Amino acid sequence: MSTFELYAALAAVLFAVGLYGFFVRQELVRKVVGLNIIGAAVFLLLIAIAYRNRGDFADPVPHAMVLTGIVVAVSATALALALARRIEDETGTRRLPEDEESS
Amino acid sequence: MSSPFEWLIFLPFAGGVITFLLPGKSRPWLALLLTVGTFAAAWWLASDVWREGPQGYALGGWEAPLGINLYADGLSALLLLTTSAVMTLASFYSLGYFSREAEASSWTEARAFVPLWLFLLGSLNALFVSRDLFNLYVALELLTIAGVALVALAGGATALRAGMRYLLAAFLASLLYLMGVALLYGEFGVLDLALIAEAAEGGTRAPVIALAFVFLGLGIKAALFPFHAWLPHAHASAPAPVSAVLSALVVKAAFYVILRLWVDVFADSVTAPAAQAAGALGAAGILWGSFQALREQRLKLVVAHSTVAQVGYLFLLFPLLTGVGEGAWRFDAWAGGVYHMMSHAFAKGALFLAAGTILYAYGNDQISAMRGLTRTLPITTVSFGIAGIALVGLPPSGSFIAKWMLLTATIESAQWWWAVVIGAGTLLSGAYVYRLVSAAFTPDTLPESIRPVPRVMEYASLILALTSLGLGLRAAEPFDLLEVGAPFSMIVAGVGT
Amino acid sequence: MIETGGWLPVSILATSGLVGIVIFFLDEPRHRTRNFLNIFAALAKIVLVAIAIGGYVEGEEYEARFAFVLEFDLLLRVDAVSLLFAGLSSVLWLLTTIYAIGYLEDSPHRSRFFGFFSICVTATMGIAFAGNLITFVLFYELLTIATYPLVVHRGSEEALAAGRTYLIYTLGGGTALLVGVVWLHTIAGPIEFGPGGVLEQAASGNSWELRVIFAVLIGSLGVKAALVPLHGWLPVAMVAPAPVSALLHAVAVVKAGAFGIVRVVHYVYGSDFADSLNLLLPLAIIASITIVFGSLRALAQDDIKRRLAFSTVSQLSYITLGVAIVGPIAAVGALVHLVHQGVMKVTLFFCAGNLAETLGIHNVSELDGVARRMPVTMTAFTIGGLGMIGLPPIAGFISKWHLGLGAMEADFAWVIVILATSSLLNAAYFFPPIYAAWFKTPQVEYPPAPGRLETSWMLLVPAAATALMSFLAGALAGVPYSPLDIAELVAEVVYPP
Amino acid sequence: MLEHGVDIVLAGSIAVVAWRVLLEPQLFRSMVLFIAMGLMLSLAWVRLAAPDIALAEAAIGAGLTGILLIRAAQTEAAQEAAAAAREAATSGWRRWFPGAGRIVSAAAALAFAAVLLVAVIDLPGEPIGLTEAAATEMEASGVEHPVTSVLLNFRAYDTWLEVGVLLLAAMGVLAIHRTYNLRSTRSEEHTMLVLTWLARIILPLAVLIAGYLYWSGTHQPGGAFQAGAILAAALVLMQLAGFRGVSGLSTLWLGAGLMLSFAAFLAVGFIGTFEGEFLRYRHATGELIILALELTIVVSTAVTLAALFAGAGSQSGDDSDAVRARTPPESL
Repeated sequence: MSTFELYAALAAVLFAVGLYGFFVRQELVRKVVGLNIIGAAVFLLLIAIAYRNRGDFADPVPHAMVLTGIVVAVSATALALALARRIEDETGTRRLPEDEESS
Repeated sequence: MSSPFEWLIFLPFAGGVITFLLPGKSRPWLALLLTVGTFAAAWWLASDVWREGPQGYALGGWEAPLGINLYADGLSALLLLTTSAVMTLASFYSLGYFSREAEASSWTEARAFVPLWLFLLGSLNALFVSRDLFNLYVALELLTIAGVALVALAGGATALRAGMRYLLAAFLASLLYLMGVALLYGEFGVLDLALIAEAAEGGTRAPVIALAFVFLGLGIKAALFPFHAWLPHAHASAPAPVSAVLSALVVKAAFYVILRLWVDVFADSVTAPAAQAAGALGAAGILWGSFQALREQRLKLVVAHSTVAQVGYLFLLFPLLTGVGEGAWRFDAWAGGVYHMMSHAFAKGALFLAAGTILYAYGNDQISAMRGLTRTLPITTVSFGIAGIALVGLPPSGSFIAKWMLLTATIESAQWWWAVVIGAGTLLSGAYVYRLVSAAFTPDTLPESIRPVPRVMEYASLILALTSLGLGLRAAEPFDLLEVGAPFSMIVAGVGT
Repeated sequence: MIETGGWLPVSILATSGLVGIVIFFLDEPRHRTRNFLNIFAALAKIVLVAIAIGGYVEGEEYEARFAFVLEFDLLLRVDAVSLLFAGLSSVLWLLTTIYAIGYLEDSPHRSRFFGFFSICVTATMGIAFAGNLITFVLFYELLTIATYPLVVHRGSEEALAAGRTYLIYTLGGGTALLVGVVWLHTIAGPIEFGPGGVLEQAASGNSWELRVIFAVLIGSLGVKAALVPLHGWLPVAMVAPAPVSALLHAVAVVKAGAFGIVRVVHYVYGSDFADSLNLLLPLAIIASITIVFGSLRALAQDDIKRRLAFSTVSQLSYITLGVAIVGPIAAVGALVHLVHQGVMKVTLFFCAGNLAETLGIHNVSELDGVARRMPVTMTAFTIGGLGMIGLPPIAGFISKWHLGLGAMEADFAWVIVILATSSLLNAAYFFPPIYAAWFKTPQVEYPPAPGRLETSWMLLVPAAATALMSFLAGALAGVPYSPLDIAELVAEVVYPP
Repeated sequence: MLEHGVDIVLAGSIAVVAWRVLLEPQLFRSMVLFIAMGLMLSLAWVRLAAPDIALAEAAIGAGLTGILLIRAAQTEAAQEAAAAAREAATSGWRRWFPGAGRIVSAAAALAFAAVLLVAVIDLPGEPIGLTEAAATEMEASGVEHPVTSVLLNFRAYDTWLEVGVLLLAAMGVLAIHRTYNLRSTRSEEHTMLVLTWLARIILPLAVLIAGYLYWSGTHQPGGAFQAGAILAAALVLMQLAGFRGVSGLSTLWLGAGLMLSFAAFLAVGFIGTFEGEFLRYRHATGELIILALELTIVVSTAVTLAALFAGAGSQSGDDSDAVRARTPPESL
C-alpha cells in the first residue's frame, strides 16, 4: 500500500464517518461538524492525488483547490452557525422540526 | 474590455461591490441598470455565437490545462440571455417590492438585497460560461451562499429554517460534487472540460463512480426527487424576487452543469440504464411535486412544489437523448429539454412574482384568500393565467413546443412510458394551476384592506409571463442558436488544445 | 413568409385578436368604446371573410406561412371548408356579440368577458384556417384556454364546478390530441392538410399504427365534438350565460371538434384510405349511437338549456356521421350541417336566453302560453326547433336529406333507420314546448313588456336574424354562395369527380 | 518502512478521532476533539508534502472553524437536555422503528465508503496531473512558489471567486443579523485578565507572523490566506478579551475591509483587459501585482473571518424587532 493509497483510503473512511454524523445528528452544530469532516475527506483525497503527482514538488493545482475549499468550507460553516444562532433566537431550539421535511 | 465574457463577469460583480459600499436611494436603480447592461452583454455574446460559432476565452491569458478557460455555445448563450432577462424584470419588480421601506439608518431588506442580488447574477453568469470543473464548483458555491443569504433575508423562523435546510443540503451537495471532481482529477489530471472530454472514454470504474458523486451532488442542488425536500420551503419563504430567481434560474444552473457534463463531456461514459434511472427520478419528481402542489394550501408553496415537478421534466431529457439502444443523439429531445428550461424560467418567474404581489397586497398567500383576485389585481391575474398556461405546457407557450419536442423524441425512440409520464404531468399541472385560477375567479368576498400595489410589480410579472408565451410563438431562432456547438465538441479553435 | 394573399387570413384573425387584447385593458365603465370596437371588428371580419369567399371562388390563393420550430411551420391557408366554418363563425360572432351586449347589460366584468370572447373567436378562426396539424393543435388548445373563463364567468359554485368538468374533459382531450399528432408526425413528417388525404402517400406502410393514431385523434377531437361517451362536459357547461352557450354550442367549441374530425378524415387520412383501414364504419356506429343517445336524454330534460344541450350532442353527430360515410353526397350533408346546426342551435339558445332573461323561465314546464307574451322569440324558437326535426324548407331538412341520400349511395341503409328514429325523437322533444308555448293557457300572469318590444331589441334582433337565416338557408339552398353551395364545392375537392 | 508506519499510525488516529468527534455526547468536548482532528490533519498534510495546506488547516480549518464551533457549543449545553428529550419523543415512523434511521444512515455511509474505496483503488497509481505544466510556466507567473503561482496567477480567477464566497458569507451573516456592522454584537462580559494580557502580546506577534507568511508566500510555503487567518485569530482573541476588534468598525470601514480584496481583483482584472485578457498580468509586473493582491487578501481575510466569528456567535442586531414588525406577516 502506497502512501497515496493509504491516505486515499482514509479519505473514504472519513467521508463515511462525516456522512453518518450528518445523517443521524439532529443538532445543527453537529450536522455542520459532520459536513466539515466530509470536507476533510475530500481535501485529503485531493492532497493525496497531488502527492501522487509530485515531481520537483507536489502537484500545486490540487493544493490550490484545497486552499479554496478550506476557505469555502469555513464560509459556509460560519453562515450555517449564524443561521443556527438566529434560529435559536427565534424558536428556542437549534434543531429543525422534522415534520416540515415531508411537506 | 473587448469581449462580452468580460462584461458578463465584470458588470454584476462590480455592481455588487459598489452597491454594498455606497449609501443612497439610487442603489436599486443601479442594480437595474447593471442587469440591463448584463443583458446587453449576453446579447452580444449570443450574437457572436450565432455568427461565429462557439466562443472561448482564456482568463489571464493562461490556456487550459493550467489556466481557466471560459466557453459559450448556443446553450450557454440562451441561458445567459434567460438569466439576465429574468433578473432584469425581477429587478424592476423589486423596485416596487422594497420601495415601502424607508431608507434610514436602520437595517432594510432593500439595502441588503441589492448587492447579494448582483452577486447572484454574477455567479450565474460565471457558471454558465465556465469550462472548468473546479471553477464550476466555486461558482456553484457562490450561488449557494448568495441564495441562502437571500432566503434568510425574509427573516422570521420559517425563512431561517428554510435557509438552513437549503444551506445544509447545498453544502453536502457541494462536497459530493467536489469529491467527484477530486476523483476525476485523479483519473484525468486536468480540470478543463474539453480536455477531459478528449480523454474520457468510459472503461475504468473510477470515472463512473466519480460521475455518480458529481451527479448526486448536482442532483441535490437541482432538487431532483428524492433530494428535493429542501426546496419548497426555501423557495416559498424567500422574498418574492428571490423566490422567482431561485426557482427560475438557480435550480436550472445545477441542472445545466449536469447537462453539460452528461452530454458534452462524458457522453461515452454514461450508460443507457443510468439515463433511464435519471428519467425515472425525474418522473417521480413530476408526480410527487404535482401531488404536493395539489395538496398545499399556500400559494407560494404550490408554486414551489411545482418547481420540483418541472425539474423532473428536465431529467426526462437524458433517456430521450440517446434512445434505448441507438447511439445517435436526438436534437429534438435536446432542444425540447433546453427550451423547457427557458420557458419554465420565465413562467415560474412570473408566477412567483405574481404570488409575491398577492402576498404583498393581501398580507397572506392562502389560496382561499385569493378570492376576487380578478377584480383587485386584474393584471396579476392575467400574468398568473398566462404563466399557468406555460406551466401546463398549453399552446402557445414555449413549454408547449418543449413538450412537443419531448413527445416526438419519446415516440420516435419508442419509449412510450415517458409519453405517459409527460401526459400525466400535463394533466396534474393542469389540475394545480386550475386550483389557483379558479380561486381567482371566485367572486368577491374581498378582504377589508388591500395594500396598494406599485404598478411596476404587476407589469414585471406580466412581461415575464408574456415572454414565456412569446417563446411559443417563435422558436426558430432559439433553436438555431441551440444548434451552435451541438452536437458536441467543446474544443474551440484557438482555445484549449 | 407572408405572400401578398397571406395577409387576408392573418387579418381575419387579427380583427378579433387585437380587439380582444385591447378590450382587456379597457376600463370597465367604458361600454361605448368596447361595444363599438366589438361590433366594428365583427363587421370587419365578416367583410374580410366575404372577400375571402369571393376570392377563393375566383381561384385566388391565400396562404400565410411562418417558420415555427425546426421543420414545422405555422400555416394559415384559405380553402373551401375553412371558409364554410369561418363564414358561420364570423356571422354568428356578430350576432352573438350584439346579443351578449344586451344580455350582460349591468353585469360586472364585461371587459374580461368580451376580451375572452374575442380570443375564443380568434382561436376558432385559427382552427378554421389552420393549414396543418400543428397550427390546428395550437389554436384548438387556445380555444380551450380562452373558453374556460367564459364558462366560469358567473363565479358561482355551479359555474366553477362546470368549469372544472370542462377543463378535465378538454385538457384530457388536448393532451391526447397532442400525443396523437406528435405520433403521426413521427411517422409521416409535418402534415399539411390536403383534400382527399395525405397519408396514403406519406405513411401507408404502418397500417396498425395509423389505426391507433386515428382512434387517438378522433377520441380527443370527440371530446369537443361531444361523441358519446365523451360528451359529459357539454350539458354541465350550460350553466354559463346564454351567449356563452351560443358560443359553445354553435359558434366555436363543439364546431371545432366536429371540424377537426372533418379535417382528420377528409384532409389527413382521406376517406377512401381511412375506409381501406376499416376505420369509418366504427366511427359511423359511434356517431349513430351518439345521435340516438343524445336525443333520448334530451327527452327527459325539463330545463330548456339542458334539453338543448343534449340536442346538441345528438345533432353534432350528424356531422360525424356524414364524415364517416364515404361519398360526396354524405360529405355535403355533413358539411352543410356544420353550418345549419350552428345557425339553428344558436337561435334556440338565444330564445332560451330571452325567456330566462325576460320572464325568468328556465324549464319546459313553464312555457305554457308564453308565445302570447313573447311572439317573436317563440316564432324564432319554433323555426329553430322545426329545423332541428328536419322539416322542409328549413335548413335542417337539407342536411338530413343529403345524409340520407349519401347513406343510400354508400349502401348504409341502416343509417336511414337511425335518421328516422332520430327525427322522431327530435320531434318528441321539440314539439311539446312549441305546442305548450302556442296553444296552452298561461299558468301565471306574465309581467308586461317594458316597451313596444317584448324584450330588449339587442336580445330580439339576433334571435330573429338567426331564425330567418335558418329558414333562408333551407329555402334558398340552391342559390350561389349559400352554405349548400360551398359545401358542394368542398365535396368536389374532397372527392374529385 | 518506518516512514510508512508513521503514516499508518497517523491515519488510524485521525479516523479514530473523527469517530470520537461524532460519538462524544457532550458538544463542547466534541468540538475540542474536532480541533484535535484538524491539527492531526495538518500533520497529514505535512506528510503529504503540502505545507501550505498544513498552515491553512491549522489556522483556518482547525483554528478558526474550531473556535467558531466551540463558541456555538458554549450556549448549547443548557439546551442539550431539553432537546434530547424532544428527540426521544420523535414523531412519525421513527417512533415505530427507533433504530431504523441510524441503521439506514450507517448503511448509506458504508456504501459510500465502499464505492469510494473502489474508485480510489481504480485510480491510476502513476502521476497524472499538472505538476509539469506548472513547473514549466512558473517562471512566467512572477512568483517562485508553485502553489502561489497557481492561486494568484494561473487560476487567479478561482481565487477571486473564492474571495467572493468569503465575502458573500460575511454579507449573508450581516443580512441574517439584519445589520450592516457588528457594533451591536454582544461584547464579552467574563473576560479574564490573562486573556487581556495574552491579547496584548499576541496581536503584535500575529502581525509579525502574518507579515512573514505573506512575504514568504511568493517563494516558499505560506501565503495570504494563512496570514489573513492568523491575523483573524488575533482579532478574535482581542474580541474575546473585551476589545472591540472588528465590532468597532463603522459600516463603511467594515464594508471596505470585507470588499477590499474582491474589489482589488476586479480592478486588476479590469486593467488586464487592456493588455489582453481579464486578470492578465505576466512577467514584468506579475510579482508586484501578486504581492499587492495578496496584501488585500490578508486584510480582507482577516476582517472577514473575524467578522464571521463575531456574527456567528452574536445576538441579532438591535433593530431586528422593528424590522420584523414591518415585514409582511406569514401564515404558517
